Amino acid sequence: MRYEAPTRLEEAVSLLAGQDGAHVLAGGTDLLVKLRSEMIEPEMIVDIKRIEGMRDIAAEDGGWRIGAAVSGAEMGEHAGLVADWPGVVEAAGLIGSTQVQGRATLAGNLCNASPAADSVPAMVAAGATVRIAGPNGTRDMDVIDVPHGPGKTALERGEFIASVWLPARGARASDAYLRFIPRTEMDIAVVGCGISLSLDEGDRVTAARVSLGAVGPKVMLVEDAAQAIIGRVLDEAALSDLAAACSAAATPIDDKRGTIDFRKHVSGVLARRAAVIAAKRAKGETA
Amino acid sequence: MVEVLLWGSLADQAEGARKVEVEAGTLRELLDGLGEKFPGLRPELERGVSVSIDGRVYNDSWFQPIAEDSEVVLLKRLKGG
Amino acid sequence: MALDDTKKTRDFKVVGTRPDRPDGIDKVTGRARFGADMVAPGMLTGRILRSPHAHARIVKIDASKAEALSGVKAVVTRADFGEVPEDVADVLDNCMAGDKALYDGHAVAAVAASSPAVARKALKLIEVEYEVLPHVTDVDAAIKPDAPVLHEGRQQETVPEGLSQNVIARSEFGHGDIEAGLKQADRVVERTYRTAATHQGYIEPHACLATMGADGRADLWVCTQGHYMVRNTCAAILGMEQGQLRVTASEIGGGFGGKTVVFLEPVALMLAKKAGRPVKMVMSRSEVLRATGPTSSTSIDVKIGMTKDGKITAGFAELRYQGGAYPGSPVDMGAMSGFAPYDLENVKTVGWDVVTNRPKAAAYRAPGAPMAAFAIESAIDEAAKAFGLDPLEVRLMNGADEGTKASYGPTYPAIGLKATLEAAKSHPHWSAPLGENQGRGVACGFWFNFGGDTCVSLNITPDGTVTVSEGNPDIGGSRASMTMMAAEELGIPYDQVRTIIADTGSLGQNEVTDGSRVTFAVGLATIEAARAAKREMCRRAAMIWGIDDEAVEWEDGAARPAGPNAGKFPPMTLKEIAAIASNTGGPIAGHHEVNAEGAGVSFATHMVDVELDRDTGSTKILRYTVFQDAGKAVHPSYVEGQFQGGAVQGIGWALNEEYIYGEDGILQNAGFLDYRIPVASDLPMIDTVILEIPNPGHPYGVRGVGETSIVPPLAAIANAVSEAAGVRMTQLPMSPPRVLAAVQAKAEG
Amino acid sequence: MSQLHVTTKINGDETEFLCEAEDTLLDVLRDRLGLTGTKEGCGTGDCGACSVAVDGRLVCSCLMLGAEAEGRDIATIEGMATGDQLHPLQQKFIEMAALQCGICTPGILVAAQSLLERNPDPSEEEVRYWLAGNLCRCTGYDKIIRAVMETAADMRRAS
Repeated sequence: MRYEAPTRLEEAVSLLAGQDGAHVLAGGTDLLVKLRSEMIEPEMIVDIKRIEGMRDIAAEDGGWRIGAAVSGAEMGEHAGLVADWPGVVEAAGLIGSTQVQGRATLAGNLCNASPAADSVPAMVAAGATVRIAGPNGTRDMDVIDVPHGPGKTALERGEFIASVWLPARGARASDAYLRFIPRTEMDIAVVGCGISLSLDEGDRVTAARVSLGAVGPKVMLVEDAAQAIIGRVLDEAALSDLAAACSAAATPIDDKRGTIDFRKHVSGVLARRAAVIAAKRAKGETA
Repeated sequence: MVEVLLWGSLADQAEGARKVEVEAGTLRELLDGLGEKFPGLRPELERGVSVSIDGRVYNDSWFQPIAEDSEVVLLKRLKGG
Repeated sequence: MALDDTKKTRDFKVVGTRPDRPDGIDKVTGRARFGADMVAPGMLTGRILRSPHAHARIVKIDASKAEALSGVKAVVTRADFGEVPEDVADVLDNCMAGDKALYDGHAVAAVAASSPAVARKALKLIEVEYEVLPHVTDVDAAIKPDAPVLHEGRQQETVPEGLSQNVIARSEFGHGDIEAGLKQADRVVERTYRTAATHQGYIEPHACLATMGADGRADLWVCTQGHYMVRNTCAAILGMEQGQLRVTASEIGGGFGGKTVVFLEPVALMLAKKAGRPVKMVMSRSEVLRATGPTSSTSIDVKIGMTKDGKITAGFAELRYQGGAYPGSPVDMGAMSGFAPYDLENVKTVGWDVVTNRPKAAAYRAPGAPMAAFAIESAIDEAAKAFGLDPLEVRLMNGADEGTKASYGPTYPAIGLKATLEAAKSHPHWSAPLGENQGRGVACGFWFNFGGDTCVSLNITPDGTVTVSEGNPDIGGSRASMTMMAAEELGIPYDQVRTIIADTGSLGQNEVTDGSRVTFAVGLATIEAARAAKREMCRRAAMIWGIDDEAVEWEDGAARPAGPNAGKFPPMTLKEIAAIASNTGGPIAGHHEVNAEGAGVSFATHMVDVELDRDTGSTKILRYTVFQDAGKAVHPSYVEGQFQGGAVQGIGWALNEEYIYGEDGILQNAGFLDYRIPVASDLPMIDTVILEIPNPGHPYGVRGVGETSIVPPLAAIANAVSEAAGVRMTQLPMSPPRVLAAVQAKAEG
Repeated sequence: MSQLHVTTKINGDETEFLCEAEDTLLDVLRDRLGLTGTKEGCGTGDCGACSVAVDGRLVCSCLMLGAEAEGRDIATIEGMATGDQLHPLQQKFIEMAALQCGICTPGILVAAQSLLERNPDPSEEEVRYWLAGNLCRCTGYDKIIRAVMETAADMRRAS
């Protein structure tokens, strides 16, 4: 196995394109586990952390561009990002331990293509896009289109995610992400739910995106759930409709982490709770 | 004679008696005596037992004295963690 | 000479204080050497190939390709081991499979290679032909007559006909007449309880470093709870003389019973023998979970009869424990201990030892007892609450005391159960208010505690400091306790004594660090060794003073003339006597070798508050208090630590930990990600109350404390969750999906 | 196999080593540099026994390649004390019996130090969540949490 740490984007692309079994190393918190358990046996590891811009968080078009090697801990320390997208930051902050936070990245979490990835429902709810570098230059893609199923992504040979872009956050708008795990830390999500919403002056929901993780082969955007609350004040009836829409949309499996019934029910529970938090934040209340 | 209390299922191997009597002044004599008098007990004795004598548990001390009026209870061999 | 042998009224100077532990600096600086931290010149890496099947006949193993790989120095399979004595036959089979692989992860071959990478590659080149057989991992399924059979001909004479060969043994304990007792009851609670298998979860994986010369002499460095056990077992398996194998215990990174048996060690020695080079083996975490000892999963029927004023008229339990692939589950310990806290006229337990296609169960902290206590203490709680009775009062009313005939036979001497219950009743925790969706549970627990073979050698150095050599790995601060007891007995400061763990060449046989025996038994031997040294020092002083030995007594670290005719000599301190030891006959030492009998049983009561999230079934532990009898707490901080650690392992067992097998018999959660032991943020502080009811069998009154603390938590938490949920939880772990389903089922009526 | 040459700083000392591309930083520390104070409990980032600080950031050394250490500044348990002067956390852990077997202790100390550098006055909840990635099976965490809190209080008083 070779280890390469290019300093230029093009160099990384050509290394990745030129070698079968080349894997990208950003935070490494998934890659090294797979490497060690011999789930993968790469010919080459391309460490992208030394490429310019990969560790930067920069304002762009009213939103934020986050380099592919920015760790969850670094995101949590960025006041502007936290103010605009607290849900995305807290989702990234839920990945693993403090130690894992020092390394794990949004891009890595996304490319691992686990349906239970914590940051992905939050990014999907946020309407985030990624910028993909590859042999044919760069292209942008919606986050939700990146995973194709457990362990599979839309990336072509030679391509890697260079950055994630979170759009501009309007007034009276915010987001939240909640997950359910058996312990208080250190577990993979049994259910995850991200909600991003905007409110008018009368606290009526004007726009919403609701996403679920760990209840299907990939993270899903639940249109019905958004429709259930758009145009409404988040009262008990609206929240019940939101919860029902999420429970109905969930298509989970029984496995060692949870049952179908449990996951469907908890999808609704988390949606309801996350919506309340996001709304409070949108109103400028602390939550 | 020393009176020995057997655990429930062990009685099945000792002609159904929960309390048996053997001539013994020490733990070794007790175990030997039990095996001789009740051959059905031998497999369990060979697998190893613990013996409570007046509330204290003994595993191996052959020459631990046993008085005529001692309370003697056969126990499954204790295993700890 | 007169030795102070008082127990209850003794005024301790060192015992009962909280000095810094002697290995503290090594352990906070990273200097302490654990199992995987040792190296040897020319060392090879050993690795094990494991069965991917739950049950399979091993038709053929072809290691020729592996042996041909550059860097491979030895390959070992079962064929390398000869016939072994019957008492280690299962041990060897568990370390290296014979005709059959009996569980997912069972070792089938091993290699020693020049690097980890080569070893990994070599394992892939070993070709094993398996004939896959039907498997069974569930205890109730394994009992059925048509279940796949693991072993033929292992069933004991105690098992009635008509059951599967997987049922190895049946035992029955108790006294009185259950049916008559049940007739006297105003209410009978009858339920079946189930617990999942849990792992000891020590953070340090098994590791060892073996060296064997062409002359047959061997050395082994190993993390274990008992290096003498490792020596004896490995010597038997390899056909060596015990004296030719020297085993040194590393620092041990947790054991909890799981390091009381061998897994890698005989294989490492065989690899070292074949390769002619030192071989180091370290398990991965997944190997630890797949192939080392978890405890039993269980299925337990309980019947409790109670009168309306709370008197238990009958207690019955039938316990089925699967112990993995070989006979020897801890069911007897469960059957003997479950009702031990109570004074019952009619009590009976029946235990069934069952084998399944899982790793062989190893001891886990009070082996067998927590599951039985979970079932029985849950049923008692349910009966008490059905009558609206206070669960502590019911336990006090029925509680065992001095003179009670225990459910397992003997009559108790002085015991501490009621002291723990009284302490619980008067503690502010018991009367603190509870909020919505909160519940409080209590439960009692019992453990036997052991003694066993023990050696201590205590040496006086020329400058008058003291070294203590003992043969039990220090798993949680026992060197501090031994140092304290030696200092106490000699009347010298704590920092004048240093305790080390000797290798197997330096002391006689020592029983494993298990059964909560060390502070009791090694402490006893340490005290006796110190007394022997004192006798000798008194004799030396008598020589110098020209008086009779009997006219000298030891007090406050010095020999003093005593009695009317002894004369007036100034006391001679230990240092003064030590300085002239060469002039008075030579070096001074004391030693004591004993099969320590007389361990005192111990009891605990635990109290826990939980809060339930009714929408997700998630349980939060809000408050936890442990009340336990320690006999005498030698180093109270480490006694508290044992209480707290046991309680938290119990919390894990109650709420989240479980071995999950798929339909294919493969372990689904062989890692710390999905084998979920409690993390710091799951827990509150764990309050402790130490009771001291002296054990008459120990000079200072010490009882073992390590194991009892894991016995009550499962039931205490189940009782609390059941109260909060409004529905009785009978299956562990009480994971969120299980609790949510119970709450929803109750709501739907 | 050609080995990689890496230059880094470990506990303040310039250090060079050769490693295989697949070697983790943990492998390098333990097997190539003899720094066995950093422990391996799982190899998957789930137990925290291998915690070290890289450029001041707490990480699991089992989840980082040795090759990534090029040009970085790495702090391990072996560098925590200054000469024979223990770090206040180390001292407090001994005094308060915050360890039993001691296998998790180096990782917990490194993690706790990283917390106190960022937050000199953490709440109990903050300490518990910060240390959630450091498994301890012996203590039930009680004495560990107390020791970290008390050290923080002592250090605030001293500064």
